[in-house]
Amino acid sequence: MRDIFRLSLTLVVVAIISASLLTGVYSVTDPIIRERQEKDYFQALEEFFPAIDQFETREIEGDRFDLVYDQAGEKLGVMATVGTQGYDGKISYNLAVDYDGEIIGIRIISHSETPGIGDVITTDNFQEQFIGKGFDDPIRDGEDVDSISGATLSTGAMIDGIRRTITQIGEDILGRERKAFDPTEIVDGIYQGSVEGTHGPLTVEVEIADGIIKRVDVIEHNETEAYFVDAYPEIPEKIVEEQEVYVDTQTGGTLSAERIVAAVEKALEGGPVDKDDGGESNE
Amino acid sequence: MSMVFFKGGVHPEYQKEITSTLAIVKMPLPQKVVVPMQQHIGAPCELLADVDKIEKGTEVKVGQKLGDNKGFVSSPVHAPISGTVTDIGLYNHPLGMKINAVTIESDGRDEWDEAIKPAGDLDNLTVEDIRRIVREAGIVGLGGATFPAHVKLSPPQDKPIDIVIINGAECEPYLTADHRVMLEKTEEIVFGLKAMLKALGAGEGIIGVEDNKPDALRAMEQLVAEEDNIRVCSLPTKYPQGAEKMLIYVATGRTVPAGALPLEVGVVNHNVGTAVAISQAIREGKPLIERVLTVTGAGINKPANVQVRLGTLVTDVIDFCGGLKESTLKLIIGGPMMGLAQPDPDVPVIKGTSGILALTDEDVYLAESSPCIRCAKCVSSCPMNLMPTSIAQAAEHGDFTRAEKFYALDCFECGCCSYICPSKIPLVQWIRIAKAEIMKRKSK
Amino acid sequence: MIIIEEKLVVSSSPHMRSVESIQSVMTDVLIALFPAALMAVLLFGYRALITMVISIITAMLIEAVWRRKRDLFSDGSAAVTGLLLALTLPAAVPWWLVVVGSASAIIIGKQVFGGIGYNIFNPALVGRAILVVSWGGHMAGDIWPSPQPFAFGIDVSTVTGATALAAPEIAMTFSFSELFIGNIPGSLGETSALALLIGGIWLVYKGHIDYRIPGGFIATVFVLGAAFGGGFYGNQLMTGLFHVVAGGVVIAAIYMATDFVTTPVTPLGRLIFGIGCGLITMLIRLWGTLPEGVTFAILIMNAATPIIDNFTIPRQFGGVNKSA
Amino acid sequence: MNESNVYLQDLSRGIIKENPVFRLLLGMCPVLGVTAFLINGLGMGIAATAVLVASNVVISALKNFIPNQVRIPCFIVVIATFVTIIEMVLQAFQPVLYEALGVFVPLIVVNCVILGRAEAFASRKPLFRSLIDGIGVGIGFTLALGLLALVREVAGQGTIMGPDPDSAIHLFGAGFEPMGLFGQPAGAFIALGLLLGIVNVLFKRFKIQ
Repeated sequence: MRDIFRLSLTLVVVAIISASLLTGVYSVTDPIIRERQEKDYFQALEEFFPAIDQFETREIEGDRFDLVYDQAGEKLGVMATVGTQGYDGKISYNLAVDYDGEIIGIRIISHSETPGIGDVITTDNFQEQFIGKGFDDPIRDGEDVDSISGATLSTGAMIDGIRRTITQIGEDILGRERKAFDPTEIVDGIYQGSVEGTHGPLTVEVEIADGIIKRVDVIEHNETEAYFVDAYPEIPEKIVEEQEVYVDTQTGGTLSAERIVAAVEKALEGGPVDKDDGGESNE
Repeated sequence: MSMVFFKGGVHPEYQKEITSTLAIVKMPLPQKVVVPMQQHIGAPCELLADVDKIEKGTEVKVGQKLGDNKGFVSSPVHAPISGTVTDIGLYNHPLGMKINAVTIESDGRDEWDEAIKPAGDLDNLTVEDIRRIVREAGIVGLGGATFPAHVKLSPPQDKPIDIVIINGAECEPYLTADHRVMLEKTEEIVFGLKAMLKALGAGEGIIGVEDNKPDALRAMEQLVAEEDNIRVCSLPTKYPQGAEKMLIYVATGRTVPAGALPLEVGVVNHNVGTAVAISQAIREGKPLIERVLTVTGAGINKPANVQVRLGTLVTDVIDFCGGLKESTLKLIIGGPMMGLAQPDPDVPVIKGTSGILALTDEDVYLAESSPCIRCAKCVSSCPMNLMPTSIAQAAEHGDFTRAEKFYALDCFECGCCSYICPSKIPLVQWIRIAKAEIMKRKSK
Repeated sequence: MIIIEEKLVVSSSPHMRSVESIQSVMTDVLIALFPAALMAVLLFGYRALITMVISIITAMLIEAVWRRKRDLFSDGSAAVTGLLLALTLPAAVPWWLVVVGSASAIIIGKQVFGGIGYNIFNPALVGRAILVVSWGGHMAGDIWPSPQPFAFGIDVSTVTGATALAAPEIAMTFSFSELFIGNIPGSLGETSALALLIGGIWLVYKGHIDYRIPGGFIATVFVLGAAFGGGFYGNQLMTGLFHVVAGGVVIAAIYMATDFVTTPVTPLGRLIFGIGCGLITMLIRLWGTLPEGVTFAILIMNAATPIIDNFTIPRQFGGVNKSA
Repeated sequence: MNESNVYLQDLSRGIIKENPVFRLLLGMCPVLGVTAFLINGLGMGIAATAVLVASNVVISALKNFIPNQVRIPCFIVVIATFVTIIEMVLQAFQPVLYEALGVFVPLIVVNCVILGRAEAFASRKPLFRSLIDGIGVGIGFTLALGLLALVREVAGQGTIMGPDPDSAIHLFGAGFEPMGLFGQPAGAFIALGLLLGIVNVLFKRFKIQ
């Protein structure tokens, strides 16, 4: 009994000494650490917005968005601090957007992509192609930006991530409406559009009748089946239900879901297709 | 021709053309013979000093028994020439050790022992008679294994034998003694086979001959054409076709279980030379005092198939064949694949000596071995389906438990693996070490 | 063990040895690779020749220096490694890349383990893997130099094209005969299935390779390609065939997965090894992130070799199955 | 043997004869993990040295008060305390290095070099000798990490004093394409293996046992 008491006492004493020592050091270093982190962050802000005077921070779903003002109190833009799933772990980065919704710059904070391959995301070559793109631009691989061959996963993840972030900034922070397709303004008919998918084209067919999106069908795809089933038929159903092309694609097979949305968008941009067997589409 | 092939095997350069066309020549009586007391597998013979007064100075006659052992797995030895016993003591033996032997100086008269007389007609002999005659004649397996022949003729009651195979494969390169015997003593072989069939009560006799000896095949076939219970089986030429288990598998399709004897599957097999010896023992009463062997190789001046008295010194045989060439580097008793290299030609010919082979520097491989490159040619060449490289590796590391796991004990040392190895690793040697060590541990 | 006593040599039986040696086997492999090497020069011109020469000479030099032997060719294994490595490289790589790859293949892939017979991984593939990891940009992935048949003097690095494995629509741009003969973008030696098969037949004829490894490898690739390849290129079976002839499966199956040292020695083990290589290759191709997977498939299976060997010890002749 | 000789031995043993990395192959986790750049390697080495010296001293001082049965938990608490202190100090004053070393700083707690010295040396030997031993082993560890990191950085990045572009010195000019392998953990294994080989050859040559 006495033995156990002695042993416990020793451990308790050691633990108490240790804890008090740590508390002491913490109280000294903690303010320094905080101050430094703020400084670093502010430096990044200054880099993108040299005229910065003050900023307002908003947190949305764990991501940080800083709305930047100049001395006159005019909004300069937004810097987002977000992360996206890369090839090998999370890529976290800052995305700076000016008040017009155009990208000013990208700053990779940390990543663990393969050196020599995936780390092309840190190069100017890759990043520069985003500069000036706004949230009205599609920002899709192969359309207005390109992934880098050999590192399609890392660069593809960045492209998708940036598109999501800028949409979020535009809608939630800057309060812009994304140009949308109002079905009522679209001529009735059957529309087809296709985009590049994982292993080949993904084509959708959209039927508009009386200004209502009647149906959305994927008529051709080469997606990885396991991911595709998460997006289909869920996404087309949502589009019909909400009568809105840009539905939330966060759930499930995100890539496939986004491709469906993109394909619908493409379809509606073009004119209705005339089917060989005629008539049917307008009924 | 048999359409069955055993797995593995190799095709060495057979070199049989050197002697295959040379008829058997009888070597003149030697001046001196040395008769070791152990020329067979089993218990060594004891000198018949008490009963027959075999000691220094004794006069002996041809065919007189010199030594015997009461053990079942043993075989007596007889005086191959008439003359005087001049020495009894240790003498060089082809197995590489010194063994008790009787030295006889010839009196040149070649007088035969009076006791030797024909046993009579085969039909009048009982099974017991045949076994007794074979034992008393000191007949052992002349293919090289030297297993006492009468033991093979006395299977246990519960293991009936239905097939007797006469092994005329002679798959060892260079050797042609069996080939010549089959050509020249065809009738005696068939008689010997009949005697064995009778002794064993077996219904079928098969004479297996490799298809690289078409003349022997033809001779055999002609002779047994009339016999309905004997057939000749043409075997594909591949080393080691003459190995017991391979031969049985190819000739009968039966697989001898690992670690078991052929009688397990109802088969007994004997060498052609053994069949001839049995025939002579029954028909002439003659004990085993001479045998045919091939003296060949690039180092021999006049290669030949010779019939010599047992106990003749290899030096004398070589002299008879024109002596050795200067370039001779290796002297082998037996064939090149399984024979034993001799440091000294002063050894006697014994019952199991199937050949004397002199290799010159051109044929002898002397370079060091390289590391194993795991090409697995040894694995695919092993007729026993073993992994020689793994056994050798285990033996090299002293891990004999592991060697046994690779079935080291099933190796019968045919040498295919060492032959084929591009790295020239002495695989058989390592496996022998492993086998010896495993047996030693088992007997403990 | 050889003891020379006076004049006669005494050694353990057998006393006959086949004329085959490591050197003769390696020479046969080099002969077998000749059609592929010739094809590489015909398709990719002088850059191919330079790459192969640099690779072979570097490998032989490094090996000779490491072993302190004057004999440059020696047992020939270094030359085989050098040539095999060169055949897996793109047609136009900088010379220093070839030197580093060849040197790493010999040093890290082979000699640090103790030289021939002791290495765990296929040296040529170790060299290639190191190059891919270190200089991914030069080692191509989707984009390879396009062949310029019979134009010896042309620098092929100027025209590039996507490997047929990159995507089905790219695959469709090549006819089957182009894929088979090798007039497609790809590494020097892998493109011509025809030349590789000729060499493979020679090796099988000489008994140096076991049909089980290339057989298992190619059959697995074919079956998985037909079943899960997506059915482009005509039909399911053609897709399977496409996966066999496009990319590096043929050269890998015949020359690399059959590397003696790093593959199992048991017959069943070799079959398992071949199938395993095919399986991993197709996993990488169909569901992985790289267009081609043979390098890593073989390296992974190399690591599994001792285990495969251990579990596939053949039963001895006449042996009874203990479980029965 | 006179006293200063003993101290000298205590110091040199950890650097050469019982070098934790090259001779004992202890604490391999940070050795392979943080040696892509020289600065990181040295920083890690110094951090570990600081913990090692401090814990050696404290454990040697407390060795008579700590009951044998609970000595390992006590050692761990002591070591963990110093590691946490180091971590906080680094974060406050060397944030770049702190980011680079990442998870390996907290992992110093389970670095067997430190616990090994505590158990094998500090808990038996007098305080001053434990201090000297800690310094010796720490220097040995730091040197080994530095050497490995130097090799890896030169081969894998073509720089020294990277990765900060302000301090990095490019050794081979702009055309040089570094061997990316050495920047990765797999390359760390290969580089360490080659260094171990060279060190062993040297030890044999100079007959150091």
